[in-house]
Amino acid sequence: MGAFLRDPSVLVEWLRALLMSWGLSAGLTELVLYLLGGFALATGPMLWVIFLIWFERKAVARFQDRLGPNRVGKFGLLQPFADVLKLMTKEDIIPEGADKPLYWAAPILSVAGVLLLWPAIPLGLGIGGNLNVGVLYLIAAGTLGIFAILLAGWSSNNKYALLAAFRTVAQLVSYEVPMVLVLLLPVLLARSLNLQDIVQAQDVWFVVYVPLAALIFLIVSIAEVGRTPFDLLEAESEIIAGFHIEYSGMKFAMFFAGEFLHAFTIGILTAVFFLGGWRGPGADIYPVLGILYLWLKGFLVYFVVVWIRATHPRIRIDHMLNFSWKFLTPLALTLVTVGAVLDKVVVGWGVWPRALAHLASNVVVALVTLQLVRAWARRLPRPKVGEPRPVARPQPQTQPQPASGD
Amino acid sequence: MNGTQWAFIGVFFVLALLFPALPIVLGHFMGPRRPNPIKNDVYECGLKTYGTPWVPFKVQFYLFALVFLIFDVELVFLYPWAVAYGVLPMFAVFEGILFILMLAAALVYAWKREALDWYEPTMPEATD
Amino acid sequence: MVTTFLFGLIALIMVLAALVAVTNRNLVRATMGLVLVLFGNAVLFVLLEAYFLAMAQIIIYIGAIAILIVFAIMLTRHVGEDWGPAFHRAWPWALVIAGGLGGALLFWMVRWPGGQNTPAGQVDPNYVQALGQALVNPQGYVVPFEVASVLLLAALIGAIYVAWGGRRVKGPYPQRAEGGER
Amino acid sequence: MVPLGAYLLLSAVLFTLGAFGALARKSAVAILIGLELMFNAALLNAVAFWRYLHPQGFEGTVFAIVILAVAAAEVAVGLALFIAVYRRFGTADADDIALLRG
Repeated sequence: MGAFLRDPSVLVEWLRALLMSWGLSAGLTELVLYLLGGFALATGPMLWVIFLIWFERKAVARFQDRLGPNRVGKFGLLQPFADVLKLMTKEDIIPEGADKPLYWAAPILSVAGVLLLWPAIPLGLGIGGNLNVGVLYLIAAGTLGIFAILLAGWSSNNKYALLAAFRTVAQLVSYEVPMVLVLLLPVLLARSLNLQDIVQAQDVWFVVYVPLAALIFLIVSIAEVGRTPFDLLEAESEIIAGFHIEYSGMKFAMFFAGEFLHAFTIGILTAVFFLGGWRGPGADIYPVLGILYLWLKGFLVYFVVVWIRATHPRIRIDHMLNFSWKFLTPLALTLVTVGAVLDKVVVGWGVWPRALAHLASNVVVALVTLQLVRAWARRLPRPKVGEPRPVARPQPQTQPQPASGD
Repeated sequence: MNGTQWAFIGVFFVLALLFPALPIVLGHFMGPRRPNPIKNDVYECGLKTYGTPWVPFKVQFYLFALVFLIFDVELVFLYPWAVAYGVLPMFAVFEGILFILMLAAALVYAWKREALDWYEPTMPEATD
Repeated sequence: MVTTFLFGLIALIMVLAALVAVTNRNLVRATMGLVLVLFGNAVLFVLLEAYFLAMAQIIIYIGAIAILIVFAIMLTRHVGEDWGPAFHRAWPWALVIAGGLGGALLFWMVRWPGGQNTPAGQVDPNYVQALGQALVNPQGYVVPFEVASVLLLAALIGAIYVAWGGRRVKGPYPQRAEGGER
Repeated sequence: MVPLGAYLLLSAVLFTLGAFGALARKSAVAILIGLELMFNAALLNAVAFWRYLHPQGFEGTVFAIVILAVAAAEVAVGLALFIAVYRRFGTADADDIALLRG
């Protein structure tokens, strides 16, 4: 037991020896091990999602002064299972004129796109992903989700689905630019694309170096998941859903499972990039402890995401796009430039001075940005308070309408 | 070391497709199947659909994707620069900055041409 | 052995997908065929240990170029309408030309002995870092690097100008819509 | 390890298919798809040669990067032209637009 806590790879070695003793060839043993590892890595998040759905419903209910699910099981803990059962036995309606192969592929891809983020994530010292192009891998896996949305919208043979898919893709694509830009900063600070190296480099968490970048990353990630306040396009509580309007039963559930899992995954990713990943007291000696730390940090960020969801109203689509292109992208460009130049200057200063220098630069950038935004806001026309405002678009009333006979 | 990582990802890719596919197929066979023309009809606010699901899309969609494409390509090439940062001399840093400035120029151009604005269809259309 | 099998499988998928891409009347399906080819290419890059390029391939080609193509199709085509014939009348000539080209390539390749007996070298594990150095090194590849960025900027300007042209409305949208009379 | 010839063979087949698509298709977007296939064949070739002949060098990679950039630029401008033409003529088929034929 102690050996396992110190070095989890003994488990793998033990399994390998066991399989070899059963007479399996070396190649087949590796394949079985990969399959087992893959199963563990895929089952874990998928089961976790069921808990997340319960947690989120409960948390949002508390924010809104409700109880949330409380009938099935203790605290309603079994509610998600009941939901899954119900969705399983729903009729699977395929709309007329749907492009069948693509219609089936879309929900599968949308979950796969999120699951595929997981093998790159370093879960602890020597556990989990250790890819030398890890950051790029994450960005690449994300494109799968965009494609799923495009396919869902197109294959449903529905005007609303197609339009929503287009708008959603435009949104995702717009928010990917600041994300890719901001991710340059951890890479630059750690001098590596390897996520394990990025975690190892965080003797001081990168959120101390570049808090602004961390904030941008969080905002952009929420937009990439398409949650409130960025979920205008599928506002499921008010308008007809978005690109998945024609989906029912389990296919529909898969889109939502993907969304919930993605929300938690961005928590984990934020932790990896900016909150020191699996690092914490004792995690170097007991790597299993690292998984726990990572999970806690990720869950904390996830809670913040839920909190934002429960608090903020939706943003209009033109504001949403403007926010990305005209605010986040220039800000991220500035941050990368400043960070790059500064890091060359302070490279020999030791850990804390370097971190504080970066922090100071971030504070300066933040203050300047605030001033600029304030100056911009001052120039905006303000609606006059107290005057009657038109309910809908005002018609030009140049001359009174001639009275008709009746 | 990297080879095994990628082999694992390859195996995981198959699993990641199978995991969501299984419940969907299961649900497809577990549920009842009584299709009728009205149920299978495409949703259209309670009305019967007419015509094709064709909507005249705006050029804005294309423009957003376009600016994104340019940014994406350039940013991917910026990553090796960031990785090699520790061993780069000062002028190499400025070459990278020049690259970023090029991006900024692209952004400014797109901004000034109003390619990043979202026009509503009800807006008075500009003349072609 | 496993690599050979994997290569064969991917090559088969890629060729079939390429066939879909060049023959399917439905342009969205053709694009999906193209996407499969691009993805297969990325997997082959991984087999070739060009990890950075594999990721760049997925991010740029699938994540951006394919989406741009789909957008352009949707902008101009009625999605549910008859897509018309795939080929124009003179397509046999195209077959002849392409076939001749392919035949010449194959003839060349079969005759070249290097295809069989070139041993594969070792890839530097820190290749990305070395690449980053080479890309900004004046003795290295700084010219292609910067020229590529200028080219992309030019492409952006040109494309926006062509697609968006001289269209101008007087003010940006939000003020006009919200301000009402003002 | 798969021999270099196999990669070259595959890329030759892809290139041929792409060339056929680019020459024979009616729609302008389909022509672009054919061109992309050809670019990809070239990309595969460059990377395969890099891996087998000169894995320590950067020529193959830089060549691939330039191909990627050129392909992106080509698609951006090509599709923009295509959209502009569609709005002007109401058609997207390359051989319907016979303006340049005089």
